[in-house]
Parts: sequence; structure tokens; C-alpha cells
Amino acid sequence: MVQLTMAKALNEGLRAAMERDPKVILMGEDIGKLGGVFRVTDGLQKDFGEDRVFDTPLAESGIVGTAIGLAMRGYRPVCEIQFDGFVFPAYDQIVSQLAKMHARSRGRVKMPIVIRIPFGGGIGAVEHHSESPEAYFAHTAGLKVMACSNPIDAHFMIQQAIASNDPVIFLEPKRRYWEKADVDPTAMPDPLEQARVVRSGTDVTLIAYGPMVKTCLDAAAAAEEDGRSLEVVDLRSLSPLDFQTVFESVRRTRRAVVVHEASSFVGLGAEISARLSEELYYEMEAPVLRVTGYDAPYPPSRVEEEFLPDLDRVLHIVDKSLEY
Amino acid sequence: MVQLTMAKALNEGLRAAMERDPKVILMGEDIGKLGGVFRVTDGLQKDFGEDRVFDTPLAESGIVGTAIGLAMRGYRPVCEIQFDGFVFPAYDQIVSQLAKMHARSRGRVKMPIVIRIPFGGGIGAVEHHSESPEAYFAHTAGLKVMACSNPIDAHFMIQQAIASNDPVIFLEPKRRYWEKADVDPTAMPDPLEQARVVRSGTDVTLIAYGPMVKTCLDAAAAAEEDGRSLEVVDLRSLSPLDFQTVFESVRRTRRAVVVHEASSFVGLGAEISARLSEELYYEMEAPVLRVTGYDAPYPPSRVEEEFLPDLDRVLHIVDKSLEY
Amino acid sequence: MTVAQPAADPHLIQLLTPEGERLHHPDYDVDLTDEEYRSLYRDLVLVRRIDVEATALQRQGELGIWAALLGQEAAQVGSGRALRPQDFAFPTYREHGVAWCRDVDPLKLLGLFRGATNGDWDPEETRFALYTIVIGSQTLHATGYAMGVTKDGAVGSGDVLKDEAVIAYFGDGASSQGDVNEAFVWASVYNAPIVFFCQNNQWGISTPAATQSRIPLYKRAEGFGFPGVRVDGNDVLATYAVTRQALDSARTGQGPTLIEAFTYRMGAHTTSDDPTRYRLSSELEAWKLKDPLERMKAFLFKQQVADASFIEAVEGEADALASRIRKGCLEMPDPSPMVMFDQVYEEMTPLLRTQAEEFATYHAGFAQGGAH
Amino acid sequence: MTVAQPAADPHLIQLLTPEGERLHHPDYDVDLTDEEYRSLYRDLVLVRRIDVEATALQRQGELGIWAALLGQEAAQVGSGRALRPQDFAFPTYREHGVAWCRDVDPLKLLGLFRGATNGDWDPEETRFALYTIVIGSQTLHATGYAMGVTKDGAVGSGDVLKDEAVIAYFGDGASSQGDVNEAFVWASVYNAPIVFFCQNNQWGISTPAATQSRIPLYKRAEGFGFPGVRVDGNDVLATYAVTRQALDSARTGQGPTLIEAFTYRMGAHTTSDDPTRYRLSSELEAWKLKDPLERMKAFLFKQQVADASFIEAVEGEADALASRIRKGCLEMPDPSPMVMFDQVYEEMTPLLRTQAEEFATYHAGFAQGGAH
Ligand SMILES: Cc1ncc(C[n+]2csc(CCOP(=O)(O)OP(=O)(O)O)c2C)c(N)n1
Ligand SMILES: Cc1ncc(C[n+]2csc(CCOP(=O)(O)OP(=O)(O)O)c2C)c(N)n1
Ligand SMILES: [Mg+2]
Ligand SMILES: [Mg+2]
Repeated sequence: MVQLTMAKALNEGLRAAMERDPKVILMGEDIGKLGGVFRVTDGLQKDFGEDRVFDTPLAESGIVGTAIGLAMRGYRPVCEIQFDGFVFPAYDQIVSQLAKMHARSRGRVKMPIVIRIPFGGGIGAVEHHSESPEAYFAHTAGLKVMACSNPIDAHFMIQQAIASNDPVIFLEPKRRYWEKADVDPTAMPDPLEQARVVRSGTDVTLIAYGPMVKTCLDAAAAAEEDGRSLEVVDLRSLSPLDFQTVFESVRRTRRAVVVHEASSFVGLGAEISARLSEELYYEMEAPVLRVTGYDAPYPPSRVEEEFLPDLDRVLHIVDKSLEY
Repeated sequence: MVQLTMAKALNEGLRAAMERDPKVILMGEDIGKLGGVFRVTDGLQKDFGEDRVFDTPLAESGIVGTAIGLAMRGYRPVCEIQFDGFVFPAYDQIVSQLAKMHARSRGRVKMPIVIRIPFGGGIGAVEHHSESPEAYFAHTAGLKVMACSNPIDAHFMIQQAIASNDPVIFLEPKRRYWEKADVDPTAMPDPLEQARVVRSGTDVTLIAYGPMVKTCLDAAAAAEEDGRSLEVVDLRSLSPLDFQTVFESVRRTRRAVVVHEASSFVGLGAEISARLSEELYYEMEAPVLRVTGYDAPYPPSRVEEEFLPDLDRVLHIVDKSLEY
Repeated sequence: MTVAQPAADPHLIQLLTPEGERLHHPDYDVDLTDEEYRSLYRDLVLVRRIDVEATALQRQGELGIWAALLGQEAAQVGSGRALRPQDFAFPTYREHGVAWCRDVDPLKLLGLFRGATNGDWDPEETRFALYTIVIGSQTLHATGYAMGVTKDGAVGSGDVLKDEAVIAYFGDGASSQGDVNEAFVWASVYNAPIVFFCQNNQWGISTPAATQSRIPLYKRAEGFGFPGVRVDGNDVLATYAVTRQALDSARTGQGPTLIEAFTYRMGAHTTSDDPTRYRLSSELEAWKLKDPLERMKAFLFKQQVADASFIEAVEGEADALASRIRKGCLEMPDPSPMVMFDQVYEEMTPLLRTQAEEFATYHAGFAQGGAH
Repeated sequence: MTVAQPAADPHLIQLLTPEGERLHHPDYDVDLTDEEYRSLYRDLVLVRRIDVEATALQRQGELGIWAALLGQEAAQVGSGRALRPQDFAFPTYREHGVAWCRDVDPLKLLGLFRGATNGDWDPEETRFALYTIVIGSQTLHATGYAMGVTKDGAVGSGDVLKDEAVIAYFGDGASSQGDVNEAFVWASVYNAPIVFFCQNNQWGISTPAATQSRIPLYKRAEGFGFPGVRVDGNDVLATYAVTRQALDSARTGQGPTLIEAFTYRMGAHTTSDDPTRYRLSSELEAWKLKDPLERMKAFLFKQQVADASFIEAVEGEADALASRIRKGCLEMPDPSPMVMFDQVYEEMTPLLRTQAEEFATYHAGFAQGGAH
């Protein structure tokens, strides 16, 4: 049991995956000597060599495109995209090539590729450094989309993502990189594609992932003082989405609020809302409500705190849910 | 009043826009002498010259990226993307540059750019020629997303899109290019961002856009024979989405089914469902149901008819809605 | 716009004139047995016949579309035969001649254009990737694959029968795509064992090559620090020689080469296209004089490597092939709709399982007359 | 990896040695008045001071981040001053020296890095586009703008005071992006009046230029059929001369040029970066000997164009500028949160209006103590 930041927990997870399988390689911008701008790959080039951990030219389509070729050759590339806002030059390779390869080849060509993306806001960054692109990937059949919310999950989920033969978009909540937890690397992790109830409650279910899980846990703690009991579900896997766990929770609480940083319009929250009303129509006592970033480009960082859902906004919407 | 195919109605709309404003220019692959693979720009290079209608090198990021520069210079570029599946190399320019320019420049830099995309399936094409990418754009703040469903709308909406100072993703249902209607070019069109009830009914509201409007109208006609009265709303504008019109309709029918070719997971249908339950929670008698393409890559064309929503599937889900 | 004439270009590598005269080149040559010369000719003929038959089947409604290779047989057979068995090829959607050289059953190509499959050959087994339709994207896959070859140490051992090389096909139009240029960056920086094989067939649908580059395309490589050569793509011998050398250069660790095969798309872009809208028939007529099959036939006759009976035998083979294709196409079963669901992921997700089950139930309902 | 030494490169255009000796070059020269020489020096000093002050403000928590131009002053001032008033520049995020030449208030740059705005200057008025962070994307915007210049007939009239040119800035790292290479395709095919100005500062964060290209970057242009030149980017006179000539070539209708300004990023990539992790201090020491300010100062003294009192006066100006910047930064108001909503579209959409109203109500609730 060691106390690790999320960044370090990912680093250790990558290390374990590389030790386990010599075909695992890391590629991306500035991941070698620098160890990545968030130091997630710190020390790995030193220990595994430039053949297995290498800096690429500055072009994201090139990163993902060559990773596809490397996967065809039997490698298991883990690509780092430096920031969320820089994944879009690779969008064609991801959506039209990576996502479809398994289906179009009738399963003959596997794409065991992980694309790691530090995502989300809240770190005072300039433009294009605080995006939440998950809906773009979740809507794409053939991709799996994961988001870790704490060091323990980060450590195991990255290893599970690497072990998966399907392509995984692996979203890391960059503003949580420095949060710490005790990680037992010998523990048995939950299945990668399973959501988890991270706090039990009876009145309303908060559904979140990545950076907003902590926000929801904080909100639930604050609500408790006001005598309201909130359950929190950490989705972990955004696609496929573990609706069973969500349904079970909402069956109990009969109310749900989805929280994410991404814009609301055609976001993950919409899907969860739609599915909940399709499945639990007679069981819910309120519509699913959403607390999200606004339907606007991410603003200059001096106002980002107003853009992002926070504890107060979550509780405000919880109140609304309880009014039904 | 002339009878025009949708392709020709668009062509006449482009012509009218070009006559009205000398800053309107058309650019894209094979739009000049060839007139585009669907002939939508047929004859326009001949009549307006190579300076205003020009073939570009084969690179979509280049098309949209240079269009942005041309717009900064005062032009109003209309870009043709040859098929839906080829817009993704331009995704970064669209999502990170085009969509954000107005906001980031505090309105100083206008982006009066239209990106025309023939979209959707049903024409027996090979891979990447039958995609429905609307959710990717609708989720992006700063873009407007339009889909025409008939020659009359096509004719006017393309002109309105060109007249707009906001960037517009203009989706043309390629399998409807050859459907005909009487177009009166002197008529007064509805506002661009307004949805329209295209068939009145009392039992269930079908909500659709682009290629699926006709499918829904056919379904409504068939349902009538069975004594069910379906209302059909043609959204026309997917973003911004005219929820007023949708709400009014569903307030009357109390039931809604959304139909689109795109996959369901985090698609437009999810958003419409979520908003309807947020707004009309006490007024609906059934959950919003969805009839969509499956959550799989578009299949080989010999099975596309099974993939796409059709009249029977729509009615099947209408039945389900009525069971609540 | 006028298209440059290959013969006039001193940089064009040619080993066979349009009239079938054998030329010699200081840097490139081939020394093939008579049997090999005949075999190349046979390939050209059979490949053209596949193409003609597929075009006819499309006209009869059996295929949704067909992208003809007419005119590009030499570029494809020359480069395809230059591959050693261990090499890996990444095609566009027009490399039927290369597919032939990789022993991909032509019916698999037809299956794709018929809409029954997305290709359905085994890329690993045939060492021939699936066709790629999004222009240029496969050049990055090829480069990554080649980087993997280097990582595996399958390069530069000195054993050309073991060391591997990769070839990436693309067109003149594709040269403008960001991906292709990124592939050039990657390949040169990592010194990857790859040959970029650009078939400049003068047109990208209706767009002339001059809209993609104002200088000859083979020169693009210079800007990235690796060699580029222009070969007469209608000359199967020159194409073979140049490609073989470039592949061997790659496999021996000397890095990438760009080959521009200067050729001509004699047919329409695809069966959906109408080239009369954008090019003059005189251009086609001029290129007909450089037909890749005719010149090889002339060479065989001139060198007395083959006689009329050989030509006839090959025609007979072609006829048999054509009828096998026709029959196979007409008999090709439609796929089960369940293919939509079953290979999206390694294991079906719950959502897809539900959709597949609902689909099955719904259609079972139809079968029982339960439909509307 | 060792970085090539500029002095050793015969292709490097230099008009001023690191020691301040004036060189002459057959193709490029400048003939400036003493006043103009002094003015260039003044720019270098002021621009560096802006940079130093901003770096200090970031250290004190007043800016979220700062991307220093330290070491690149000559490349930026030389090219920025070469622009004619009608020209249009497309920067990256590091062109503070060019911004200075375009009369963009340095406080606007600070506002961006503080997170108060996304730049907030008027691109049209300053003829300086907003900073671009997604690497390379602005090169296509610049190319499109230049195509528009051609369409407007504002090229090749023979009047250099009227005809327009465009300059696109980017880095060595950016040269690998598809967009940049597509911009080269477009610019050459349309013969656009544009100068591609690549500051090769040897590093893209921690990645050396050799990971982007195995040959000198200026040669990239050859592959696209337009000229490329390498200039000593620490030499303000050479940069000025080469850029002026390339811009005038563009404005007279001779199409694009690629300039590689060979320079060095003397500081960290940004204030978030730690270059000790990836480069040797000896490299920095070697480049310090080529400092762009020192060599210009040496030249001024050698030529007796300026004396100590001028230097002192410039320092005084720099001090005043620095305190104006500091004061302006500390006093800079935070934006109203309503900026999130009001310019997403030309007119606010119903959805945004609802969100803005809810936001306002919600915060009004807080103000009245209505929060949890
Ligand atoms: C990214 C992308 N954009 C557009 C298309 C549509 N398209 C198909 S083939 C083609 C022309 C290709 O020209 P070239 O690369 O010269 O190959 P050729 O067809 O001549 O063999 C175009 C524009 C596409 N398939 N992919
Ligand atoms: C598309 C994209 N990918 C990655 C980044 C992150 N990033 C910011 S600066 C930089 C290096 C840029 O190097 P170069 O082009 O040489 O410019 P320099 O910073 O040296 O001025 C990187 C990788 C980005 N901004 N955009
Ligand atoms: Mg071509
Ligand atoms: Mg650099």
C-alpha cells in the first residue's frame, strides 16, 4: 500500500503494463526525457529505452495513424495526446480508422490501442487546454471510452485498458492529477467496464465521471449536513456505459442528476437521461436533471469556475430534483 | 413555380446567393467542371468563373482552414465536403477554429462559412459514404447545424445559411437529392432556425430531420390507414434546436418518437428526449422513444436497409409508445 | 490544361518504350527470364480482364460501384511483383492489380464493391491491408507498420529474403492530404523501411494533378530528406525495377523512397463518374498509344519471348477467370444482417446485444407475419 | 544530440556576426539610416523587457502561464519590421515581438496569459490575427487570407506601398503538422502572396528539431515547388532583409517563400516547463554568445551609430514600459462571467439565453444569501 498521486498511479500502471507485455509501447509528444507535460510517463523512457517509449514528431494524426500500423504489426501502443484540445487533428484516424477496423476486418485486425488524454478544466489554462471531448468519442461505435476519477482506478484502469483488444480513449481528469490515495497494486480491480456506487444514499443519485466525481462526493457530504442523502455513481466507463449499475441506483433513489463539465447539448447527460426515462419510466419521481458546462466554448480561465459545475450548482439542481 | 429535384433546388439556391452577393464563393473537390459528384454546383463555375467557383487540392483540413482565412478577408465561402465520411480530416479546423472564432474574438471576427455535406445512407455506397455525423457538430458550441429534407427547404435554407454570419454545417440528405417538388423562388421562407410541423396528428409526435422526414411522413400515412394519427415535426435546424415547436407538438400529442439514421448512443435523439422530460415531465404519457441506426459502424450496403430506420420500424416503436 | 508527356521528361525512368523497344538505364535494370517476362504479361492481361468483367457486372447492377484500374496495370503489376513474400502492402481502393499479386481472390474485391463485405480478406495472411477509402490515411498505417518492422529487427540483417519492407499506395490527389505528408515526416525521421508508391494517373476524379502540385510529385520527397523517383508507370519493367530497388533499399535499412509512377487513368474515376465532363478525348487517345499491355506484347514479340499461341493461351485463361468471377459474383450470398453487430468489439457490449436481440425478435415477428 | 552551429552553415544568411561585424550577402542586404538601426535595437530591448516582466508577473501568480520569446527577439522584430502596414500577420502564441511591431498593446498579450481574455485585440485593425494555440492551424488561415488578397487584385499591381502580403509564423515542431504541409500545397498551387516564417528555435517543448525533420527545415519548400531560405534568426538585419524581400516577392505576384529563422529558445518552453530535464546547459551557454541584442549593440557601437547615452535612454524607456505593464496587469479587471454567453453566435440562441438567465438568477440568489 503506497500513497500515490493520480499522475504517479498512472505512471506505475503504465510501468506494470510494460513489464507484463513487451509489446506495450508508449508514444507521444514530449513523453520521453520530459516524462510528459504532466510527468505521467516520468522515468519510463529511462527504464524501458527509446524503442519502447518515444517522442514523436508534432502531429496527432501521425501519432494515431502510425499507432494503427504498429498495432497491425502486433504492438500495443499507448498514445499520449498532450491536451484534450489537441486530439482533433487525429479525429479522422480515430473515428474513421481506429474505431472501424475491428468491424470492417470482421475481427481479424485487432486494435489494442489506448489513447490517453488529459481532459477537463479547472487548472487556469489558456484556450484548448480544458476541453471535455468525451461525447464525440462516446457517440462513435467501435471505441471504448474510459474516465478515471481517483488514483486507485487510474492505476488499474490504465492497465486494463492496455490489456483490452479494443481501442480505448482513456480520459484523465487533469485537475485531479495531484490528488492522492493509498494504492495497493496487488488488489483485485473491478472490471473495466463497470460503474461503481462510490457513496450510498437514498434521496437522489448523482451520476458523474472523471473530475466531477470528487465534486459530487463533496456535494453529497455537504448535503448530508442538510439532512439529504445523496448517492454517487462513478461511471468510469462512458462507452460502453454500465446502465445496470445506474438503473439499480436510480431504482432505489427514484431521482437522478447527471453532472459533467462538457456542454449539455447532445452530451453524455442527455444519453443517460434518455435511457433512464426509457427504462425506469414508471419508477422515477422526477425527470433526470443535468448540471453541465454551458453550451459555449470554454471561457477564459478567469471565469472558468463559473463555467464549471461546482458543489453549489450541484446542490441547487438536487433541490430542483427534490421539488418534483 | 418550377419542379426541381433537391439537387437542382440547391443549385438554384447557390446561384441566387452568388448573384446577390459577390463575396459568396464556392470551394471544394470537383465542384468546378464536374459540378460536384452530385452535380449540386453544376454550371456555376461556367457562369461565375473560376475565381468564385474553384476546385481545391484534395485535403479537407485545407478546405476549411483556407475558408477561414478567406472569411477573415471578407469572403463568404461555401465549402463542399464530398461525402459525410470525409469531413473528419477537417474536424480540428471546424471544432477548434471555425466554431470558436466568433467567441474568442469577442465577435470581431465573423465566420460566414457554410460547410455543405451530403449525409446519410441508403444509396448502396461503399464505406465512409453513408455517415450521419450531425451529433459531432451539434455538440459543438459555436456551430449551427442544419438539415434540409425537401427541395423547397433546400432551396431557401442554403441561401439563409449563406446569409448567416455564423458558421453553418449544412447537411444534405443525399438519398433525397433526386426527389422533386414545386419550388417557388419568390416565396417567403420560414426563418432558418425554425422547426416545422409537416403533418398534423394527435396521437404521437414523430421528430425527424433530413432523410428521415420522408420516412416519417410515409409512416404517418400508413398509420392513418390503421386509424392512428401521427404528427411529424421536421426539425430543419439541429443546432440551435427549435424546442418551442417540439414542445408545442408534444404538449398536444403527449407522446414523442425521435427518428434518425445516426447511432442512438449520445445522438440527437438523446438530447431531445432529455429536454422533453425536463420540460414536459408532467405532460407526457410515455417516455420519448428512439428509432435510430444501431450503435455499430455503418454496415456493408447489402444490409444497410436493415440498419436504417424504415417505415415498419417507426410504426413498431410508435406502437410501443402507445402502449404506455 | 496540358498534361506533360512522359517521353519528354529526362527524369522519367523507362525500360520499355511505348513501341516495345527495350531501353537501358544506368541505375535501374531488370534481368528476367523469358518465363518471367511472359508471366508479367499474363498478369497484365488477367488483371485487366478482372477489371473489365467487374465493370460489366457493375453496369448490370451486380456491383454498387467499381473503381477501374484500366491503364494502371503496369504500375500495379510491376510494383506488386517487386514485393517479396514477406513485404506488406497498404492499398487504396484501386489496387486490384496489387491484390492479384498478393493472391487476394478477385471475388473478395467484388464483394466489397457489391456491398456484401468491406473486403473480407485476411490482411495478415495476404500481407495486403484492407482497401482504404479515406484518402491518404493508410500511408500513416503503413509507416507505423514499417516502424514496427524496424522495432522487430526485421530490417538490415543483410538477408533480402528475410528482411521486410512495406509499400504504401496512394494517388496524385492524395499527395495533398496532411496525413500523407505526416507519413513522409514520420518515415524519414524514423528511417522506416517503406516505399511510398504514388500512382500519378493525372487525375483525382475531375481534378488534374496540377491542382495538387505545381512541380512533379516525385520531388515532394526532397523536402523531407529522402529520395524521390519518377518512373513510367505504363512500363511494367521499369516499374518493377524501380520498386524492387526501393524495397530492397528500405529492407537494408536505407529508409524510405517515394516513387511516382507516371500513368493514366484510362477509364472513369469510378463507374459513377463521367469523365467527358472534364477532360478531352484527345488526351485519352494520346495515352492509348502508351497502353501498358500493348507495349509489353510488342516487346515479347520483338524479343521472340512469346508468340501468338502464348497470347491466345493467356486470353483463354482470362476468359476462364472472367467467367469464374461472373459466376462467383452472381452466386455471392448476401451477408446476414447480424454482421452489423457481431464484430464491433471483441465482445459484444450489452447495448449491442440488446439491439441485436431486438433486431432478431423484430424480424422473427415479420417472418411470422406480425408486421404492419 | 548536437545542434548544428549556424556559423558553420554556408546556407545561413547572415548580415551581422555574433560579434557585431557587418557582413554582406550577394542576394540580401539592408541599407538603413542610423535612426532605423537604433530603432531596431530599441525594439529588441523593449520586446525583451516585456517578456522579462511578463515572466516575473507569472512567477508572482499574476499570469497563469507565459510563453517567453527570450532569444527570438531578432527573428520577430526583424520580420515584424519587414512587414508593410498593409500586410497581415498570423502568429502562434509566442510572437510578442511581432505583436509589438503591429502596435498590439502588450497588456493585451498579458490579458490572454492571465486568463482574462483570448487576446482581445482587433485583428482587422492591427492586421495581426489572434494568437493560435493549436499548432499549425493558423498557417491555413493565412494561406486562405492570402488567396483572398489575390482575389481582391491586391497583388502584383507594381505598387509595393499598396500591394499586400501575408506572413504566417510557426515553429520547428509545427512543421510536422498536416495543416502546415497542406498550407504549403495550397499556397504553391494558388501562388498565394504569403511568407511562411518558421522560427526554428531548435526545440518543440522537449523535442529537438531533428525529431521533426532529418534535413534543414528550409528545404521543405523545395518539395512543394517554392523557395526556402535559412536566415540567422538572431541577426535582426538579416531577418529583416530576407523577410522584406520575401514579402515583396509575394506582393509582386511571385508566390510563397519559406523562411527558416535559425534561432534558439533561450528560456523554458513556457513558465510551466523545466528545460533542465531535456537539454544541457552548455547548449544554452553556446547560444548566449549569439544573443540577438548583444550583437546589435556591438554593431551600433562599432559603427558609432549609438553611444552609451542612447543605450541608457532605451533602458529608461524599457523601465517605464515594464512598470506600465506591471501596473496594468495588477489592475486588470476580471471579465464578467456573462462573456461566456454573449458572443458564441452573432445573436444569442434560445438555449444560451436560458442558460445566461439562469446563471444570472442563480448568482443573484447568492448575492442575496440564498446559497447553500
Ligand atoms: C478524405 C477523402 N476526401 C475525399 C474523398 C473522395 N474521393 C474519392 S477518390 C478521390 C480522388 C482521389 O484521387 P487520387 O488520389 O489521385 O487517386 P485516384 O482515384 O486517381 O486513383 C476523391 C476526392 C475521399 N475518398 N477521401
Ligand atoms: C495540435 C497541438 N498539439 C500539441 C500542442 C502542445 N504544444 C504546445 S507548444 C508545443 C511545441 C511547439 O513547438 P514549435 O512548433 O517548435 O514552437 P515553439 O514552442 O518552439 O515556439 C506543443 C507540442 C499544441 N499546442 N497543439
Ligand atoms: Mg489520381
Ligand atoms: Mg520550436
